[in-house]
Formats: sequence, structure tokens, C-alpha cells
Amino acid sequence: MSIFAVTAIAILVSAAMALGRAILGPTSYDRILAVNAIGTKTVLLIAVLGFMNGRPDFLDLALVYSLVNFVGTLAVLKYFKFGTLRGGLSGTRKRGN
Amino acid sequence: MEQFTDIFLMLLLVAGALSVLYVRNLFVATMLLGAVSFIMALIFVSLDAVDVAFTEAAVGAGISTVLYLGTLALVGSDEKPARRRALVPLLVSLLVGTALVYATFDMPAFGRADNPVQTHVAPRYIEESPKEIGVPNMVTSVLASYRGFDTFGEVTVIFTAGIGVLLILSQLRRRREDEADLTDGPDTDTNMDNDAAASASPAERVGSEHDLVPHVVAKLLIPFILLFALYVQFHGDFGPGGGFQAGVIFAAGFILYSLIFGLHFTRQIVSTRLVKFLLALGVVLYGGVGVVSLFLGGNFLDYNVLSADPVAGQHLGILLVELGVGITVTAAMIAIFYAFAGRAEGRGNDIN
Amino acid sequence: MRTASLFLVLLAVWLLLSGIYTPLLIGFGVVSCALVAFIARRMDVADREGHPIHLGPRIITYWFWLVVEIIKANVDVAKCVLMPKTYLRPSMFTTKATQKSDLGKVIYANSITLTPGTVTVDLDDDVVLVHALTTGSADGVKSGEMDRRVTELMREA
Amino acid sequence: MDLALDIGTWFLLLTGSFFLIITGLGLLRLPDLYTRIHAGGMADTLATLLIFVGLALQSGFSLVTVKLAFVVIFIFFTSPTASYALAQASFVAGLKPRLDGFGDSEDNKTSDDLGKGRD
Repeated sequence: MSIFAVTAIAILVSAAMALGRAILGPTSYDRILAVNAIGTKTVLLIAVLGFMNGRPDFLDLALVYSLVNFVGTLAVLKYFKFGTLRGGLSGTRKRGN
Repeated sequence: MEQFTDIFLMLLLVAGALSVLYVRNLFVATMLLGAVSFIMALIFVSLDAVDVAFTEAAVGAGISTVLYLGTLALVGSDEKPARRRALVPLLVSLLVGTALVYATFDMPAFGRADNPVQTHVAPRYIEESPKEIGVPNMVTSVLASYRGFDTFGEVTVIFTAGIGVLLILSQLRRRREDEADLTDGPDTDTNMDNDAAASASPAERVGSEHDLVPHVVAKLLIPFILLFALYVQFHGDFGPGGGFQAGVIFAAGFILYSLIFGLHFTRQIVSTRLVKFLLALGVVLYGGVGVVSLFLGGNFLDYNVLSADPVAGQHLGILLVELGVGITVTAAMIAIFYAFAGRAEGRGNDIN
Repeated sequence: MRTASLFLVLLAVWLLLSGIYTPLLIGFGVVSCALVAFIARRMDVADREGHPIHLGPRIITYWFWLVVEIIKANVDVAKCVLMPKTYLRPSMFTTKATQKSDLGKVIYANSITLTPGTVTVDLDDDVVLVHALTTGSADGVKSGEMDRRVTELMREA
Repeated sequence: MDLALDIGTWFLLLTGSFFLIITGLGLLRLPDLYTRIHAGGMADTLATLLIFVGLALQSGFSLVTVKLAFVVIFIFFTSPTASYALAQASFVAGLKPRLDGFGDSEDNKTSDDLGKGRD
């Protein structure tokens, strides 16, 4: 059993725990947190599986997740705060230093 | 090990999907769908279908959540309680499910060498494509060259979806609203010189001073998201990725900008008119490659004739076609986002 | 000026990502970077905050220090999770950020969050509201070491 | 040399896995949202760092290493931002952290003090 397999199992177990939190709640914020944690674990698992299968080009996928997951999380939180996706987060585009 | 991973992920997937069914709050369901999408992508990775996983990653991680939320902002996040128990549908789905499970017993074993999947056209692709197409990523050569016509159809579907969403949602809006800065088309462009903050409607200025952190980090990240999208676009020949994934990621960059700075400013950079133009441009580019190959004496989308050397012609054709896909997908995603986010009035916090 | 340096940074990133150095792909890289730099300019994201090239190599030394802090903090939180009864002492307090620029404040706020055991809950002007998991991690922020280092990094002391 | 690298990878990945499991445990057993954010942050920071450094040892020095570094850097930028946005949103929405009932430390504030906490 390779070290990659051990790590993969650890990531899977951890993801399952996070999914448990996502299902249990109790507040929606807990679920957001849990889904975000699953996202990070996805990045990790993709990288580890890539090395396990000898195809490190999987890393492009991990990069996509690390960049795009952020967009989803921000959208969720913005909807949460304002109930709409339309306006800006901080009012104006230009902020003085 | 691989079997363990697959089965474990499948179990997680089932647990996630069932919990999506059980929750009554649609917002929570959206969150859980995000988790399900992560797990789905992991299953694809584990099955070595990297390109599919890539699409799932690009769409599922960001865009689909954003679009679901855009819808929820329009319709509210509480599910209507069902009036009556749906016994007949339950029975039907159970029957169909049983039949399908029963049918799987007759299917050839998973991964056997003499499965029809392995013996039909796949061996030909595997043997001939390095010579005929010369592109390292076989998925790309199948998608863009052997199955170029199918992909053309897919691009047309995306184009139609984008146009359809624009048509339906912006028509409704015009009837109900008359704010000058919200009408799309030429007006948006002429408005550009006005003081942006002043011309923004109250809903555009929603936000608070407490959001400095996402504001600054998004500024840092946006160029890299866009660049990474272009990297995926142009390296589709060599690794996982291609026009579709690139388009989605590129659009994600703009959506992030819009989330942070507001729809109004995004419209100033990419006006609705430009989006419509790009939406069509991608399809025209794809179709144009086909027509050019017709004129040069080949079949529709036969890239061999594009250059003196067939392999170089294939390469050029795939490149252009993928670019067309990328442009259309970007435009379609942005168009759909504009349509949804632009209509949202803000339902307030009815989530908890 | 900043657009030009953003272009160069993007090009470096492209070359590192790509790994395929044929004239065609490098050409695509140059075109892509130019396009992104142009869009970034129109979006107005390549300013002192969005493209903080003026921080220079100081940020690297700061990162090394931060990584050490992260390791220490993680051990703390791990103990807390395993034995919540003994270690878990959540508290919430405010502290002042002495940085003047928005970027400095954001770096400070994110550094607090990056070290587990402390999370920035609110950043309002120069007041940072922090939630801490243990008394130890709370004292870590209150001591102002991190604040001092970020201010040093920003050259705003 | 290879052996040393392998041992290094073993050590780093195992430690990373350990922290991941702790993260999962923390997400499940810590009492309220704010404390759970800390646990989630562990997976994002140290576990990610350890696992990716461990993988980088295996890849040798190549473009793969660079990609690994990019992933870590991006996560280090996005994860605290997401955590901040989450904590901020829940605080604004009025979710009060539980500050009492875990031992008897004297500087425990009750949650009612928090509104006035900004002096």
C-alpha cells in the first residue's frame, strides 16, 4: 500500500466527515463551511490521485478548483448577505488608499 | 485501492444526492449540490476521465452555483410544500429503476477487454489519431476532429441557450422596469462617460465597507483566473481542457468581477451588445472553418485541406474550432449571468 | 506602468504553467497575457492593491515567518479539537490595525485568519474583530507581533 | 537520496493526513460555527501545505513542482478570504458565538457583551 493510498483514504474520510456536517447543518453557514472544506479536500485528492496514477497533469484540475471554487463561495455569501447578485460588494469601484 | 475509492465516493455521492432531495430550503439544496458536484468530479478523476472531470470542475465549482443563486434571487429559496403524495410517480420510478438495475446484470463486466466500448471505434482512434491528427490529447482530437460535427451541434445548443435566456429574461424586464441604466444594448455604452456611481441604481450600490478583504483579494486573483482560462484554451491539444472548460473559467473571472464590483461596472467592460456579438462570433468561427474546408475541396469540417500538410491542417482546424467553442461558451455564460443577476431585485434574507 | 509589469508577471506565470516552448504556443502566451493585461487595465484591477509589485522580496520573508506561525497555530488547534474540555476557550475581541493602506489591512486580516485559532470576523476601517479559539491564540494576536510585521512589510511604520 | 526523499514524503503526507482527520473531527465535534471555522482553516493551511510539499518531493524539481506551488499559493489567498466572508456574513446576520460553557476562564465574555465589544 503506497503512501498515496493512505493519504487518499485520509482525505476521503475527512471529506465524509465534512459532508456529515453539510447534511447536519444546523445553520446554512455551517453548510457553506462544510462545502468549502469539501472543495479543499477535492483539490488535495485530485493532486494525490494524480501522483498515484502517475499523471501529474491532473494538477490543472486542482488549479481550476482552487481558483473557481472561490467564485462560488463568494456568490453564496453575497446572496446570503444581500439576497441578490447584482450590486457590488464594497459599493464603489475605486477606493482611496 | 481504486475500487475502494470509487465505492467510497459513490456512497458519498448517494448520501449527498439524497440529502439534496430531503432538504426543503432550496438555498441549502444548492449548497449540497455543490458538494455533490465536487464528489462527481472526483469520481471522474478516479475513472481517469480527466477532461470530463475538468468540465465538471469548471462548471460545478463556480458557475452552476452562481446561476442557481441567480435563479433563487428571482424566485426565493423556499420550496412550495407538496400538496399530495406522489404515489404513482414513486411507483413508476421504482419500477424503472428496478428494470434498469436488472438490465445491468446482462451488461458486460466493467473494464473487460472485449466490451463493445473497447472494440468498436476506440481502437481505431487510439491507433490512427497520432498519425492522422497528431495531437497528444486524444480526447481533443476525437471531440474536435473525428466528432467535429457533433461538437458543432453542441456549440449551437449553447448559442441557442444563451440567446434564449437573453430573449426571455430581458423581454420580461423591459416590460416591468424602465431604469435607463438597466436597458441593454447601445444605451449601456453611451452611459459610460457618466459618473458611474451616480448612474447606478440603489440596488447596484448594495454592499458595505466591511467587504474590503474579498475586494482586494479578488483584484489580485482576477488576472490570474483569466490567464489560466486562456492557458486551458490553448493547451487543450496537450493536456486536459479545451474550449469549453476555458470558456467557463474565463466567464468565471468576469462573474467574480461582477460579484465584487457590481453588475454595472461589468457591463461597462463587456457590454451586453459585445456579449451578443461574441456569442454569435464563436459559432460563426466554427462554422466558418467548415465552410472554408468545403471551398478548399474537402468535406464540411475536414481540416486536412486547410494546409498543405494534413496534420498541420488538422492542428490549425482544431485550434480555430476550439477557439470558437471558447468564445461562444464565455459569451453564453456571461449572457446568462447578466440576464439572471440583472433581473434580481433582492429578495432579502429569507434563507434561515 | 503597472499594466506592463502585470504583463511580465503574467507571462512568467504562463511560461511556468505551459511547459511547451514552441514558437506558436509562446506566441499564444504573449497574446493571452496582453489580452489579460488589457482587460485588467479596463477593469482597473491592476493598481497598488491588485498588483502589489512594490512589496518586492520582503513578502517572501514575511511568508516564511507566517508559515512558521501557521505550523505552531495548527498544533494548537489540533490539541483543541482532540481535548476541547481542557483547551477550548473561545473569545472575541477587537484589535487595532496600524496599517494605513487597504492592502496592508487586508494582508493583516488574512494573516490572522490563515493562522488557525484566530479568525478575522470583521474589518471595519482599522478595527479588527477577531474570534480566537484558545487564550493562547488570542494572546498571540493581542501581542501585536503580526501587526508590527505587516506594517514593516508595507513600510508604513 | 531517493530513500531520504521517500521518507520525507511519507512523513509529510502522514502528518498532513493526520491534520486532515483532525479537521474532519473538528468540523463534527466543535460546538458552534465560529469554532468550526478554525477547524476548517486547518485543512486549508497546514494539511494542504504538508501534502503538497510531500508531493513536490516526489516530483523532483520540474514544472509540476511549480504547479503545486501555484495551487498552494492560490489556496492561501482564497481560503482566508472565504473564511472571512463566511464569518463576517454570519456575524452580520446576528449569529452570536458561544463564548461560555467551556471551562471557567475569567476573561470569558458572555455573548451579550459582543455588541458593545467595539471600543
